[in-house]
Formats: sequence, C-alpha cells, structure tokens
Amino acid sequence: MAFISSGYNPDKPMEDRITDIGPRYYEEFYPPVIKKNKGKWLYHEILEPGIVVHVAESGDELYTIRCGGCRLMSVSHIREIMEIADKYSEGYVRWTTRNNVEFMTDSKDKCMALKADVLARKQPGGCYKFPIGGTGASITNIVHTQGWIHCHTPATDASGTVKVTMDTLFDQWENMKLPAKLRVSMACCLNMCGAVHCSDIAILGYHRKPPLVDHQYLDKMCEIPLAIAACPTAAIKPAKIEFEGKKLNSVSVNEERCMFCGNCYTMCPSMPLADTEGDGIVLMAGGKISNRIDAPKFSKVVVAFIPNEMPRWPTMTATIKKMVDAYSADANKYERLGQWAERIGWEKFFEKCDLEFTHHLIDDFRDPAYYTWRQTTNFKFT
Amino acid sequence: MAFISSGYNPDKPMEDRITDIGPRYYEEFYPPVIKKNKGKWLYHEILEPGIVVHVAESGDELYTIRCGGCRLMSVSHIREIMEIADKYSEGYVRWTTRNNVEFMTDSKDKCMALKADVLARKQPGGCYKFPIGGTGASITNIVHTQGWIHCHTPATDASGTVKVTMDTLFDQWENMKLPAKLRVSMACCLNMCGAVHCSDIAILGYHRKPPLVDHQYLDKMCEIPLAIAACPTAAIKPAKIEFEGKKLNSVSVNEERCMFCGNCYTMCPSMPLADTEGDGIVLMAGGKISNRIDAPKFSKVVVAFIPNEMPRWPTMTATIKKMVDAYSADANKYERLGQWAERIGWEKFFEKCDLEFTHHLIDDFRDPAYYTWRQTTNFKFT
Amino acid sequence: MVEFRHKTPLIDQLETGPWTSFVSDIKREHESRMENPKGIDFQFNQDCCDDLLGVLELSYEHGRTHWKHGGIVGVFGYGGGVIGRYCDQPEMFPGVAHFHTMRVNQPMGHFYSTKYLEQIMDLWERRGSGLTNMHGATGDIIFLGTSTPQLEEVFYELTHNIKQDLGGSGSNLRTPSDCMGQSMCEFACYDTQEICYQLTMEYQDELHRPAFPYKFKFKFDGCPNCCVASIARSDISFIGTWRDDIRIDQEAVKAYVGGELKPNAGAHAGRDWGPFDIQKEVIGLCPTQCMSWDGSKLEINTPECTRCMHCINVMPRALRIGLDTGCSLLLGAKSPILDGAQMATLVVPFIKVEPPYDEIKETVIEPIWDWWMEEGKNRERLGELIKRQGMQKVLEVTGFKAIPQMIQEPRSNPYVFWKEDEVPGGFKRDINEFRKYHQR
Amino acid sequence: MVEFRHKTPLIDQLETGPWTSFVSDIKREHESRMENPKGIDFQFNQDCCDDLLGVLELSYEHGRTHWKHGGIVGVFGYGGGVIGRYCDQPEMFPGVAHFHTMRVNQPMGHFYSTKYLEQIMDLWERRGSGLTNMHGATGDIIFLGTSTPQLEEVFYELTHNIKQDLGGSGSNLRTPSDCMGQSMCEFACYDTQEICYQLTMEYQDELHRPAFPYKFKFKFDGCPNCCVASIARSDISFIGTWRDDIRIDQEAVKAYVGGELKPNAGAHAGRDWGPFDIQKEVIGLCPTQCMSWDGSKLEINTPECTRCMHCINVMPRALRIGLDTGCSLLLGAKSPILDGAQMATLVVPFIKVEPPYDEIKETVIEPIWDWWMEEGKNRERLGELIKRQGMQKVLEVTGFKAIPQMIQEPRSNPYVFWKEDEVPGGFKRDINEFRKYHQR
Ligand code: SRM
Ligand code: SRM
Ligand code: SRM
Ligand code: SRM
Ligand code: SF4
Ligand code: SF4
Ligand code: SF4
Ligand code: SF4
Ligand code: SF4
Ligand code: SF4
Ligand code: SF4
Ligand code: SF4
Repeated sequence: MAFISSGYNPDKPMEDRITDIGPRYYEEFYPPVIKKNKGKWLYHEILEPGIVVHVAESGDELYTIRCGGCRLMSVSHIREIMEIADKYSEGYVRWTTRNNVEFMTDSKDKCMALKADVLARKQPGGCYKFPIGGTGASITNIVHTQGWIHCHTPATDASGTVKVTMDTLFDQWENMKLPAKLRVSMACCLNMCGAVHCSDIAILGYHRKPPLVDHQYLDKMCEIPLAIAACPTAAIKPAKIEFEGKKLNSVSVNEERCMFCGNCYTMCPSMPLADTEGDGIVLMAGGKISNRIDAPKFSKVVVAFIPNEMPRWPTMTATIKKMVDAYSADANKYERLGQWAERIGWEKFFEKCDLEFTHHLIDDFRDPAYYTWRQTTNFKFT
Repeated sequence: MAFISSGYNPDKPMEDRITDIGPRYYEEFYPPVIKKNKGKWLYHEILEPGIVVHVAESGDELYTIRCGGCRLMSVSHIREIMEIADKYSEGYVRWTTRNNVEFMTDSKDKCMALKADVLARKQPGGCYKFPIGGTGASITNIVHTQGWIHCHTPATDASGTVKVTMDTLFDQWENMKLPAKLRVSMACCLNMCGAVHCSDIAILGYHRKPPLVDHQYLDKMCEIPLAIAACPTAAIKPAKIEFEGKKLNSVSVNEERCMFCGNCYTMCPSMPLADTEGDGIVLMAGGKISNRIDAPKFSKVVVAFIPNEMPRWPTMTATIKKMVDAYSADANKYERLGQWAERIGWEKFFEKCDLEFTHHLIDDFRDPAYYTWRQTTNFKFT
Repeated sequence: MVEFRHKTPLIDQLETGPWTSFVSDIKREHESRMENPKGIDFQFNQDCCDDLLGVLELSYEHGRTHWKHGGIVGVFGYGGGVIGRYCDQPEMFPGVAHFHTMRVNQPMGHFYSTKYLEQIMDLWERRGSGLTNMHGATGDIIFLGTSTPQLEEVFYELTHNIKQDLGGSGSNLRTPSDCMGQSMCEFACYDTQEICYQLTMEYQDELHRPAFPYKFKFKFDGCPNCCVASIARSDISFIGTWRDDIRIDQEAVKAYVGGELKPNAGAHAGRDWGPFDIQKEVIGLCPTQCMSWDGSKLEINTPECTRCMHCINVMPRALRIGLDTGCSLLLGAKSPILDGAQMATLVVPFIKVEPPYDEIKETVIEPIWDWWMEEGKNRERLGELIKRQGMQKVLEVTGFKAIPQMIQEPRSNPYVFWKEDEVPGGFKRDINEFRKYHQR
Repeated sequence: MVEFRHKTPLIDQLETGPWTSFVSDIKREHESRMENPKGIDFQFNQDCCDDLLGVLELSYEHGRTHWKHGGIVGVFGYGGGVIGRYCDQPEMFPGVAHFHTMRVNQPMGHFYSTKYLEQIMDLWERRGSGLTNMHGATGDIIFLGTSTPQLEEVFYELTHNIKQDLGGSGSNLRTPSDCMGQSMCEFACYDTQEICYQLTMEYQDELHRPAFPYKFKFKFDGCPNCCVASIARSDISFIGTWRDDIRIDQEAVKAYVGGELKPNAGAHAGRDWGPFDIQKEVIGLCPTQCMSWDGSKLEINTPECTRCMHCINVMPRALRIGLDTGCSLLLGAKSPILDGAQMATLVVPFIKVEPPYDEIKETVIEPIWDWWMEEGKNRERLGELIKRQGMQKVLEVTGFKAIPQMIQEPRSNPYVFWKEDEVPGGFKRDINEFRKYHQR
C-alpha cells in the first residue's frame, strides 16, 4: 500500500487548515416530509411492532420502520442500508438514540415493501440483517460499549454479551407484550459508558481482583502521584520495592480497601486488573430514565457476579430471562420493572425472579448506603 | 437546716450498700383489672376526647382519662394527682410516653365523676391543672427537654415554648378534628433529647454564632485535644494566643466551617455559643414514627430561623398554627402531615402554609444532601 | 402570703392560657416549701423554687441559659444516674447555685401506686428541690435539683427504704423503656413490660458502670404503631409483629361498613368526615393492596401484608393481630449529633420474645455489644459504627444470613468489596505470568 | 473464497440466533476488503478485520482484553476527537497493532442522506478499518481503528471535502446530542436539533481544546420522556416542558374510552389487556391525582399537574402538550466513577428556548463553567463539585433565588451554615462582655 496524501502537509500543519466547523447542518438530512411538517406533528400510532406512523397537522404521514442495528457496523453493511434508503426512502435514513436504523417513507405501501425486503436479508449464519421491532411495550436494542473489541479496561465483552442477550429476548423485541418498555443496557466496566446506571436491566462488566503491580516498570510508565490520587478509597500508597537488588519507586495496594474500580489502571498501565476468573458480569435492575408517572431511578445490583462464560454466557442470559419473565407475568400494564419491584417490595422481587440474595447486594459504600437499608417494620416474609 | 443522715456513712461508703436492684417490679403497680386482663384485651374505643375504654375478653372494662401533664411537676402537684387517684382509681395512676397523666377506672361512672372533678381544678392564672384530651386525631402533649430550666446548651427555653404552643393549639388538643394524629415535639438544642427528629412538627432551639473562645482559661478548663476532636466539621484548630504578654495554648475556630452544633461546648466550657440575637427557633415538619401505611419519616426544616421572642414567642406560635391549619384544611382522613406534604409536593406545602422558602432549607450537609434535591422534571409551578 | 424574692414579669405571662402552667406550679411548690405545714426539715435550700424562677426570668431577659457545665458528681460505685449542674450567677441565686439532677429508674410502663409515689415524693421534698420531671425523655423519673452531699443520702434512702435504684446516664446502657403494651393495649405482640424489666435487671452492671464507647438505649414497642418511639431513638429497637394471618371477625367488619361501629375507635369523631367508606379508607389505603372486600367478606392476602397496622387501627373490633407473635429488632437509631439523625435499621425481621430471652441476648445484644466495645470510637453510637463499618459487619458479628428484608432496595452502586476468599484463585497473581499474554 | 488467517471457533458461535451478528458483519467487511472489487488503495491494513477477529477470539479464550492503554495521539491543534489504542499482541495481530478511533461529530438527530454517508464511508474504507460504531454512546459517529499517520489525513479530508468536523474527547465539551424532537415527534416542547446545533457551533473552542477539569456533556430531550437519556448522562440536561394547560380534545378522549383508538398509540397491542379503562389506566395512574373524568368530560387541574407525560403518552390523539413551552435545566448527571452515579438535579424549572439562546448561555452555561473551571478539581465532574460545594453555591454563581422546585424535600438535618452577614451582630463577640453575665 502506497501512502496517498489527502493534501495535508505535516511540515506546515496550519496551512490551509479548516477547524471548528462542527457537524453538517442537520436540515440537509431531513426527508422532505419532515422539512415540511417539523414541529407540526399531531399524533403517532404504532401500526405493528417496529412500524410507526406520524401524522401531521397538514395531513401528511410519515411511516418509520425500526430495524435492529448492530452498533458495530461495517462500511459494507452501511452501504446496504444506503441502498435500501435509496430504493424506498428517498435517500434518507436515521439512527435512533439506541442504535437502531430507521427508514422513513411517506406512504404505507413503500413502508410495507421495505419491510418485506429487509426481513428477507440474512447473514450467512441465518441471523437477520435487519430485524424489525423494538417499539412500544417491548425490548429494544441494547445500548453498549466497546468491550474486547476496543477498550483497555473491560471486564467482559460488550458486542458478544449483547448479541446473546438479544437472541434470548428476541421474542420480546418482535412483540409488544410486556407491561411497559423494558430497556436493557450494557457496559463493560464501571466507567459505564452509557446510561447503564438507570436501565430496567443492566449488564455490567466487573473486576474482582485488585490491580497487579508491575513494579519493574511502574515508575517509568506512570506518574506515581496521579496513580495514588486516582484511587477513590485511598487504597494505594507509595512504596519502595526491592527488585533484582535495586530499590525501585512503586506503589502498594491495600487489597482490603480495593473495590476494583480500575481507576488506577486508567491512570497507570502498570496496574492491570483483568483476570480470567476474577472478571465477569454484574446484573442490575429496576432503573429508568423517563419521568413518566415517577422520577427516574437508578438500577440496583441484583446479581453480584456471574462468571464470563464465553462465547454465549448461558447463565447470564438465563438469569436475565428469569427476570423478564417474572416481570412480564406479574407487573401491571404501564408499570416499568423498577416500579413493579418497588410496589411488590424488593424481597418479593428476589422471590418472584428466583434470584439468590447475598450480602454483596447490601450497600456498604459511603454514607448514603444507610438510606438503602430498611428503617421500618413494614416488610414481607419470603 | 440541719443535716440529717439517711444512714449513709461517707467514710465507709460500701458499708451496708445496696446497688443494682433496678426499678421496682411493675406488676405491683398494675390496677387489679389490668393484672387480671393483661394480654387479653379485645378492643378499645375513644368515648370522647381524652377518654378511652378498653374491653377485655373477660368482658371487663377499663376507662382511662388522659390529662395534660406539665412535664415539669412539683411534688405538690403530684400529691394532688395521688389524691385524685386515691379517690377515683383505687390508688393507681400512670404516665404516658408523652408525659400525660392517665387515671384508670373500671367503670364509666367513676370515670365521668373524675372528669368533672379534674376539669374544675385550675391554677391561679386560670390555667387548667388537668386539661383532658390528646387522644385520636388530635394534638397531644408536646414532649420536650430542659431548656433554660436546667441545661447548659439550650438555644431557647423548653417549658415556655411548649406552654405557649399548647395554648395556641389547645382547640386541637381538646377536639379530634384533624385528619390524623399530629405530634409536636420540642428540643432546646440539636442534641435533640427526644424524638424531635421525626415529629409532625418539631420546635428546635438553634445557635447561629460560632463559639466564643475564652482563651485566658481554656487550657485550664478543657482538654484541648478533646475539644478539637469534638468538632464534626474540623473547624477547630490548636492555636497559640498572645494574652497579656504571655503565650497561651488555646484553639481557634474557622467560623466559615462552623455549623453551630455546640459539640465543642459540650466538651469544653470555655467555648460558649449562647447569644441573644444568634439563638432562636428552627421549625421542622413532616416527620412521623409509626409504621402505619408507610415507613417512619424524618422531620424536615421548614423555617430556618425565628428569633426568641420571650415570653410567648408569637411568631413561632403563629407559624405553627399556619401549618396546622393548612394541614387540617387540606389533608385526607388518616393522612399524617408528612404524608400530606409528600402527596401534594413540598413546593405546594410552602405555598399552602404560606411559608417563605429560603436557601437555608436546601440540604448542604454531606453526601446524602444530594438525595434531597430534585432529580426529575416532575414538579408543580407555584 | 408567701413572698417571692425575684420579680418575674416575663415568665408570669406564662400563667395564662388554658394549658397547665409550669410557672404556676413552681410557684405553688415555693409556697408549699415556705409554708411548710408538715414541718419538714429541708435538706436542700427551702427557697430553691423562688431562685429557679429568678434564674429563668433572667434567661427570659437575656435569651440565654444561666446554667454552667456540670462537674463530675455522682454516687459511689456508679458511673451514671446523676447530672451535675451549677448556676452561672450563684450570688444572685444561691438557692440553685448547685442544682444536680438524679435519674430514678421508672417502673415499666410508668404505672404507679400512690403508696410508692408517696415514698418518693416525701424523699424528694426533703432532700431535693421538690421539683421533678415526670418523665425524662429517656423514661426516668427525674429528680430536678439538689446539692452534692444529698446525692448519697437520696441514693441510700432510695435503695434501703424504697427498694428503688437509679437509672442510667453517661456512656452506658440507658434506662430501658417501653410502651404500655399488653397491660392495656390489644395490639401488643409481646409483653413489653416483662422483657423491659428483665433486661434492665440482667444488665444492671452495664447500666450503672460506664464501659461503653457512648450511651446505649433499648426501647420496647408492642407493635408497629411505635408508641414509645423506639424506632427513632434506641440503639436496639424491639417492635412487636407477627407471622400468621390477621384475625378477621367478618360480622364486625359489616358493623363498621354499616356504620354501627365508629372507624378508628372513634379517633375522628371531632369532624364530620361523612359515612365510613371501607373501600376508600381501608382497602384503598392498604399500602400493599393486599386486601379485598366484596361487600360481604373481607380478605387479606397474608404473604403480601406488611403488618403496617392501618387496617387494624381503623377497625380494631374486626381485625386482630395474628397469634404467632414476636418482635422485629432494629439497630442504631439516634438523634442528629454528629452525622445526622438515624432511624433504626431492621436486622432481625422476626424473633420470638420468650423469657428468659436467651436467643435475643446471645445472638443479638451481646455480640453487638462485643463488637461495638471493640471497634466503636469514643462517643460513637452503634448506628454510626454500623454506617462506618457497614451492615455486612453486623452480619459477620451476629452470624445472620443476608436477607432482602434487611434492605429497602439493593445497592445502586456496584462497588462490592469482594473478599479474597470469595474469588477463585485469590488475589495473589504473578505479573510475569500476566505479561506472557499481555505485553507492556 | 477469501481466507481467514485466524481460526475463531468461539466467536463463530455468535453467528447464529435471530439477532444481527457483528461477527458475521466483520467477516463480511474482511471479505469485501480482500476482494476489493473497486480497487481501493487501502491506506490502513487491508487485513485488519481478520486480525480484529483474531484478537477477539483470543479474548474469548482468555476472558481478558488484549488492548493496551492508548497513547496520546490526535490531530494538530485539537485536544480531543481521537482515542489511541494499541494491541498487546502486535506480533500476532499486526493488522490492528495500532487501532485508534476517531470521533466524528454526528449530524443532529442522527439524520443522514445517503449522499453524505457515501462520502464518509468512502473515506473510512480507504483510510481506516472499514468498521464503525453507529453511534458511540455519546452520539458521535465512531471510526473504529486506524493508524497514527492516517489521523491527519482523515481529518483533512473530512474538513476539506466533507465539511465535517470531529467530535469531543478528553477534558472538554463532549459532542452534544439530542432526541429526534420536533422533526418527528408531537411531544417535543422545543427544537432540540436547532439548539443542539447552535450550541455545538458556539462552543467549538470548548469542544476541541480541553481547558476543563474533566469532560462536560450537553444533551437535549424534547420532553420528559427523555429519549436521549439526558437526565442520566449529561452535565447539563435540557428537558422540554410547558407552563400552561394540556390541550384536550374531548371527542378523541371519548374515542379512546369507546375503544376506537388504541391506548398508548398501540404500544400494548401484543397482549390482550382487556378493554381500555380510562379510570384505571389514566386517572388512577396520574401521580398527582389531578385528573377527573365524569363519563363525558376529562378535566385536568393544571396547577397540580407535574407534566409527567403519562396521560399524553396513553392518549396522544386526545391530549397535547401546552403552548407555552420551554425547557427545564438540570445539572450534574454522570456515571458512577468515582463517588457513585448521579442523576441530574433540577436547577432551572422553566426557561424559554429561543435563538440565540442568550439567557441560557449567559445565566446558566457560562456562569456554571466559570465556577467549575475555577473550583473544580482535576477529574471532578460538575455533579461532584455541586455535591462537594452544595446547591447553595450553584445559586450564588448563577444568582438564582432558592425555590422549592429545586428540591424533593427540605433538609432533615438542621445543620445550616449561617453566614456572618445573615446574623444580627455578626460573629465577633467579646468574651469579657459575655462573662459579665455568665461566670466561669
Ligand atoms: C426513536 C427514539 C428517539 C430518537 O431520537 O432516536 C424514540 C422515539 C419515541 N419515543 Fe422514546 N424514543 C427513543 C428512546 C427512548 C429512551 C432512551 C433510552 O431508552 O435509552 C427513553 C427512556 C427510557 C427509560 O425510561 O428508561 C424513551 C422513553 C419514552 C417514553 C417513556 C416510556 C415509559 O414508560 O417510561 C415514551 C412514551 C411512551 O412510550 O408512551 C416514549 C415515546 C416515544 C415516541 C412514541 C415519541 C413519538 O411521538 O414519536 C417514539 C416512538 C416510540 C416507540 O419506540 O414506541 N419514549 N425513549 C428512541 C428510540 C430508541 C430505540 O431505538 O429503541
Ligand atoms: C398511651 C400511649 C402509650 C403509652 O405507653 O403511654 C398510647 C396509646 C395508644 N396508642 Fe399510641 N400511644 C402513645 C404514644 C404514641 C406515639 C409516641 C409519640 O407520639 O411520641 C406514637 C407514634 C406517633 C408518630 O407516629 O409520630 C403513637 C402512635 C399510635 C398510632 C399510629 C398513628 C398514626 O396515624 O400513624 C396508633 C394507631 C391509631 O391511632 O389508630 C396508636 C394507638 C394507640 C392506642 C389506640 C392503642 C390502644 O389500643 O390502646 C392507644 C390510645 C390512643 C389514643 O391516644 O388515641 N398509637 N402513639 C401513648 C400516649 C401518648 C400521649 O400521652 O399522647
Ligand atoms: C434529661 C434529658 C432531657 C429531658 O429533659 O428529658 C436529657 C438531658 C440531657 N441530654 Fe439527652 N437527655 C434526655 C434524653 C435524650 C434522648 C431521648 C431518649 O433517650 O429517648 C436523646 C435522643 C435519643 C438518642 O439517644 O439519640 C438524647 C440525646 C442526647 C445527646 C445526643 C446523643 C447522640 O448520640 O446524638 C446528647 C449529647 C451528649 O451525649 O453529649 C445529650 C446530652 C444531654 C445532657 C446530658 C447535656 C450534655 O451535653 O451534657 C442533658 C442534661 C440536661 C440537664 O441538665 O438535665 N442527649 N437525650 C433526657 C434524659 C432523661 C431520662 O433519663 O429520662
Ligand atoms: C466510545 C465510548 C463507548 C462506546 O462504545 O460508545 C466511550 C469509550 C470510553 N470511555 Fe466513556 N465512552 C463513551 C461514552 C460515555 C458515556 C455516555 C455518554 O456520553 O452519554 C459515559 C457516561 C456518562 C458520563 O459522562 O458520566 C461515559 C463515561 C466514561 C467514564 C466515567 C466518567 C465519570 O465521570 O464517571 C470514563 C472514565 C474516564 O473518563 O477516565 C470513560 C472513559 C472512556 C474511555 C476513554 C476509556 C478510558 O478510560 O480511557 C473509553 C475509550 C474506549 C475505546 O477504546 O474506544 N467513559 N462514556 C463512548 C463515546 C462515544 C462517543 O463519543 O459517542
Ligand atoms: S465501559 Fe469501561 S471498558 Fe467499556 S468502553 Fe467504557 S471505559 Fe471502556
Ligand atoms: S481498582 Fe480502584 S479501588 Fe482498587 S486500587 Fe485501583 S483505584 Fe483503588
Ligand atoms: S436538647 Fe440540648 S439543651 Fe435541651 S436538654 Fe438536651 S442537651 Fe440540653
Ligand atoms: S459549634 Fe460545632 S461546628 Fe462549631 S466549632 Fe463547635 S463543634 Fe465545631
Ligand atoms: S406500640 Fe402498639 S402495643 Fe404498644 S401501646 Fe402502642 S399500639 Fe399498643
Ligand atoms: S396491616 Fe397494613 S398491609 Fe396488612 S392488610 Fe392491613 S393495611 Fe394492608
Ligand atoms: S424526548 Fe419527548 S420529544 Fe424527544 S423524541 Fe422522546 S417523546 Fe419525543
Ligand atoms: S401529565 Fe402526568 S401529572 Fe399531568 S395530568 Fe397527565 S398524568 Fe397527571
């Protein structure tokens, strides 16, 4: 491969430079029906799972088909999307905030033709390229993070855990038979890139071993004071280490104070946490974001640990399914998972979902922990 | 007055000593009807304000009259109680957990005779000696603390503020016309001797000036390290003070960090907080203790400061009355004040009670403060 | 006419209004002491009440207290029971220059015979101010004000003649107290008086001889109505509850519905709330929505009921607590100093309350004390220690299994402190082994 | 047949099941690159996708990542927009030994024309891995993996040929993002796309040149349904709301009641929930109980309504948001590192959203930034600073008056930090003056 210059001259980086131009102006990407009716929509209706029509004051209609997106998309796949958009939706397409692809058409016929077309497109292993669903009282796409595809701190994979979970919950993606929306999110370490901390069900990668300390290199690769300051529990102290006869500046970790957050590793590559047996999955549940009926809620830790069982994480998916099934069977119409758990009481949640309660689930992090304990005699026997 | 020995010999304190005998066994103080029916009561009924009948499985009845007690009681007053008990209730009497006096009789007739008798007894200024009421959906006696009668840290008086508040709320003591019980409590400093922190309405004495430091004597009267350690906000530091040419060991107070808790003064008498203009009343509201319907609740600060207006604290009583009236007019049957405030929203509470909202009422104490702020768009315009 | 040395125009204004006046009462006691019809040989200043009014008037002028820090006074061999107190204007008010209080351990349930009251009134009239608090906020009978020499005399007479001990103060077990419970109340799930008495006796040493990091309180509520407020102010709160069905008398339910019985035992009689509506007032307010009423039969789905007492309170003649009764134990309530108030936290959802209470003593009280005495800092309440070291530590020291009843909701932060022995392979790892697979 | 250098038996198992497979998709891209029908002169390793699958397979074997810390790479003059990434087994996987990502500022609302997509796909196929994230969790188009030298080239082509800039990374303003809002949604209370675009443009300097203590995020939700989750993950969350009445079409309400219109726009069509019950499903679930329905007329008591959206969501053809619209501003959301997660806190209950947005910029964004830049510690998010210095500080720096809408409930601790100028007489006092009235 021969280097082809774009025109950029490394010796004169400022020459002819264009900066601070921001994104392209969004309006040029609106389909005509949107440009015309923006801000003048009257109502919408979900015609069938994945298909929504919006009706404007003008009487114009906008049909949208929501197709499941693998957030990691190849150029080839996107070109296929472009091809579909050119064919059916005047060359416009959008992505949703949860990484689904929405094709917009201005007539029901086009919309139905599009549906038939995309459903027929499959990958070699038989997976849909463009599964349709995710609207209304269903489970939509899982927002997720990089995992083993690209990040240095994950405790599990992101794309893989998402794939197996969506396979498990596919029926709920395709059908709107849940009491309310159920949002599953995934983050591969507790930096939690996403809104995992307030999802109905959250899949979280978690380390359980304190950092290894690479004494021999640490002082060369890291700023020791930054590493020390990074630790939220003050578990890291400076230390002089004897190594091959030489005294090296390094750090020591008080393992009892470590909560495996990986913040030290973010600051210092000589303190890796990753470990085959230590790393795995935490499941959280009961969060929400919308202000509908009540305030947004944080997700709660309901399973403290599930080992990484590559490639299909069967324990994790079975546990998630248990929760979804119990919720689906027991909750009231319009009731989100967290609202259900609060109504029946968390003690009943564990009973109905058949999950084991362990001491790990009791908050012991800082003062606010107290507010999660029970300060009343009002409880249910289980 | 001549010293009369009890028999105690100070030179031989251990001689003939009796210790660790505890209280007298309660059973000897039970009226016969209680001894007989204990644990076998079937139900009770409030016949009229202050008068309750309990009916036992045996058919026996126990009539109780609840009389307001000035918690500070003289021997003479108690002798009068004894006289009444001897006359009407077989020589038995009890006090309630809120310092009321309860006369128990085994027949309605005796009970009614007792009622007529005690209501006729008045103090020289016209006050009832034995006001009757406090049962059911009413305001009962105010539990309180020492105040200027006996304690070294109060920021207001206890008995006096209670007297004027009970005068103001007397109609609610005598009548059961509130939506539910309304419990008023009083504590004269934030040690809060009592359950003031979870009362429907709490009257609290509060200092607002940092301690004076009596440098000249401090090192003699206090243990400096204890004084320093006492401060929850680490506002106190050791200091060398120049006094009349001599260097003295003392302390200095970082006034910006002081929250006027008086904990330093508890440890060190050379750091008094009391100040005529600094001291006064904080009003709190919305707490409860019972587990009925929902969990116990802490009271919330609703008026950050009212000056001490001796002897009858008119601003304080008027403010309390505003709250009681607004609650009484607006709450549902069975709804405690705090449940009402939560149902209508605290923004409406301030509107309906006609109280000013000030920045002091926003929590800024430690991490849990965050949980009292509003993390939703669900609010009412006022 | 008995004379008053101090003019008290301010506090005199507290002698009007309907509520009983403590100022009038103190004046009455002053008159009684000065007139002294019984010819008592007062061992404490005869005019103390007058001076107390004087100090109080001065405080009403200044808006500040005139009491100084207490010194260390007490009775021999006890570390508590007495609060020392001195006036900061002793020359103006010599009658209360020294004015210590004594805490007398109240009889359980605050029941009294007049015979007993007579004894302690006689004692206190002679050897003290003639003023009391009935009762202190913890529960004690408070003898309000005497001199140092009288402390031992009062104690001697109390123990020898009245067979009555002091209560607690200082860093020790404080005088336990209770609601009236089974003595009068049909809601009581256990005998609050008996356990309160027995534990007071069992732990006399802990009560009188401060060996704790700070104060420690027991309070006993017979049911979740919490009439002694244990959940808000005791280091161990004992709250009655039950495990089986609420007993229902269907005929009585109908009588409530028909208006023959007054809801909530007549508690709302002072206002016209309209006819009783069982649907709205009981079924609709049941927090767990576990009740149903079809017009003739009331049903309660027991596993869903949280025993909040509401329905029982509203219809006491129709509904009764279950038969399999006991109590819940909650730990750590305290008032706000220093880190903010705490309500007690549920640790034991259900335990039987049966003499001699061995299970309660051996599986809860004593392990908790051992831990707190070992780990508690000076002036650290149990609740603060639990906050500092975590609920997990409570489970460790008591050996209880974690159950979801202990929490209102699971943690929302994922910061679990895993222990080394919980993680396969432990924490020790070899960096060189790791580097074989992961280059620097 | 294109060849795959690495055997991937584990991840191959992710090629079955109904959901779309990223493994199949990466394989497809590998095939496309190797076949290269268009004869592209790849500027980044042609076989990178194969190596990426290899690395991933190795991680599936080990249960550990094989990516190292990123170094500091980027484009000249920008402090963000690129995340450096290196493989920790570069010899085994040379195609991804360097594998940096670039964040491209997505067009608002994630709307695209195929023309534009064509341009960026061409660019990334040639100069990068041919793999993307559509989209990153913040909202950017993520170009997944290229080499250091290509960074400037991509940037040059992006800006010169496609008129498109990078997004944010590092301690600066991150790429703002929004819900689709008025473009398609009838609930939108303001134009999310327009303000998102205008503020992105206004603060280009803050976005590209890190001068902040840590990252800072804006997100724009058109209404309280929060479809872009701003309340959970933005330092300033803009959430649409209104001040006047919900508009009611009584005929349409009747159509819902009559079963002609499907509740919640058909969202529950997959199960038989029985006939629509307006009393139970709308009136009964209204959190403020401010609605009433008498069989023919629906009424809403506006001052009691908290605009929670429930009734509008259930009956979108009958109920519409008000006409006096604007947004609420909430501050400080963030994920759990370090002190636990925060949801955003309401600071401005209502503000108009009208270009050029001066009020929003001048009374909120800029004073908040000034304060945070002054007082924020290194790596301290705005929410953490607010927690550390208190809401009062937010009021001070913005000049807003305290109002009860800012809180869920008033403080339950009485620890008010009074300021000297709020207390008559101030804090300076004279001990000798005091001692005149209070002896030692
Ligand atoms: C397309 C999208 C906005 C965008 O800019 O991309 C969108 C679109 C709509 N949302 Fe949403 N929401 C979208 C993400 C969200 C999110 C964000 C998230 O999940 O990360 C939320 C917050 C979820 C939460 O609370 O945890 C969200 C909470 C809602 C709600 C409140 C639901 C609730 O019961 O709490 C509604 C109202 C409703 O569904 O009745 C709503 C309603 C709607 C409506 C009906 C609005 C309209 O009039 O068109 C749209 C079709 C909904 C449907 O799927 O049934 N949208 N919606 C997003 C689609 C994501 C996807 O691909 O599945
Ligand atoms: C006598 C006393 C117990 C004692 O050992 O001394 C007592 C006695 C009764 N209480 Fe109580 N409570 C007593 C203090 C309390 C307290 C403690 C306190 O206020 O400090 C509480 C907790 C208050 C709170 O939640 O803030 C208390 C909360 C209740 C409740 C729950 C009320 C609620 O609506 O939340 C009930 C049930 C009821 O009233 O229906 C109750 C019910 C009762 C019953 C009906 C029990 C019975 O069957 O006899 C008694 C008569 C009640 C009445 O006054 O109408 N009792 N009760 C106390 C009287 C105090 C007084 O002099 O006024
Ligand atoms: C007498 C009494 C108030 C009353 O008027 O009834 C009282 C009076 C004092 N209390 Fe108390 N407390 C009294 C019940 C309480 C209660 C209520 C209770 O026990 O149910 C509490 C709240 C519950 C709790 O324990 O948390 C209480 C919480 C405090 C505190 C704060 C303790 C804490 O952990 O937050 C202090 C401060 C201290 O210990 O230094 C305190 C300290 C004091 C001192 C000793 C003042 C001091 O700092 O030295 C007061 C002596 C006053 C005096 O001159 O007589 N007092 N104190 C109560 C004891 C009477 C009795 O034995 O029956
Ligand atoms: C790419 C992306 C995940 C994804 O797969 O989509 C991402 C990836 C990383 N995030 Fe993130 N974050 C991404 C959105 C988020 C979000 C979601 C959001 O913006 O809405 C959050 C939670 C919201 C928030 O800001 O609190 C988020 C919270 C974090 C944190 C924790 C920050 C905190 O204050 O708690 C870190 C840790 C840090 O900054 O050191 C972090 C750090 C990182 C780093 C840079 C890892 C590191 O420590 O150096 C990751 C680089 C991965 C890689 O190799 O590509 N990332 N990160 C997202 C950005 C794409 C985009 O620009 O569109
Ligand atoms: S959640 Fe953690 S591991 Fe995953 S992409 Fe974000 S920073 Fe990386
Ligand atoms: S993982 Fe977190 S808690 Fe553990 S040492 Fe590193 S920074 Fe500290
Ligand atoms: S509340 Fe404070 S001032 Fe009042 S008695 Fe208790 S310790 Fe003394
Ligand atoms: S009053 Fe409290 S906060 Fe102020 S200096 Fe004393 S101990 Fe510290
Ligand atoms: S707490 Fe319960 S048992 Fe005790 S008196 Fe109150 S209602 Fe009766
Ligand atoms: S006790 Fe409370 S929870 Fe149980 S049935 Fe009665 S009202 Fe419902
Ligand atoms: S947040 Fe509101 S305005 Fe925006 S898309 Fe969702 S429902 Fe529509
Ligand atoms: S928006 Fe919410 S609060 Fe307002 S009327 Fe509708 S359901 Fe009730």
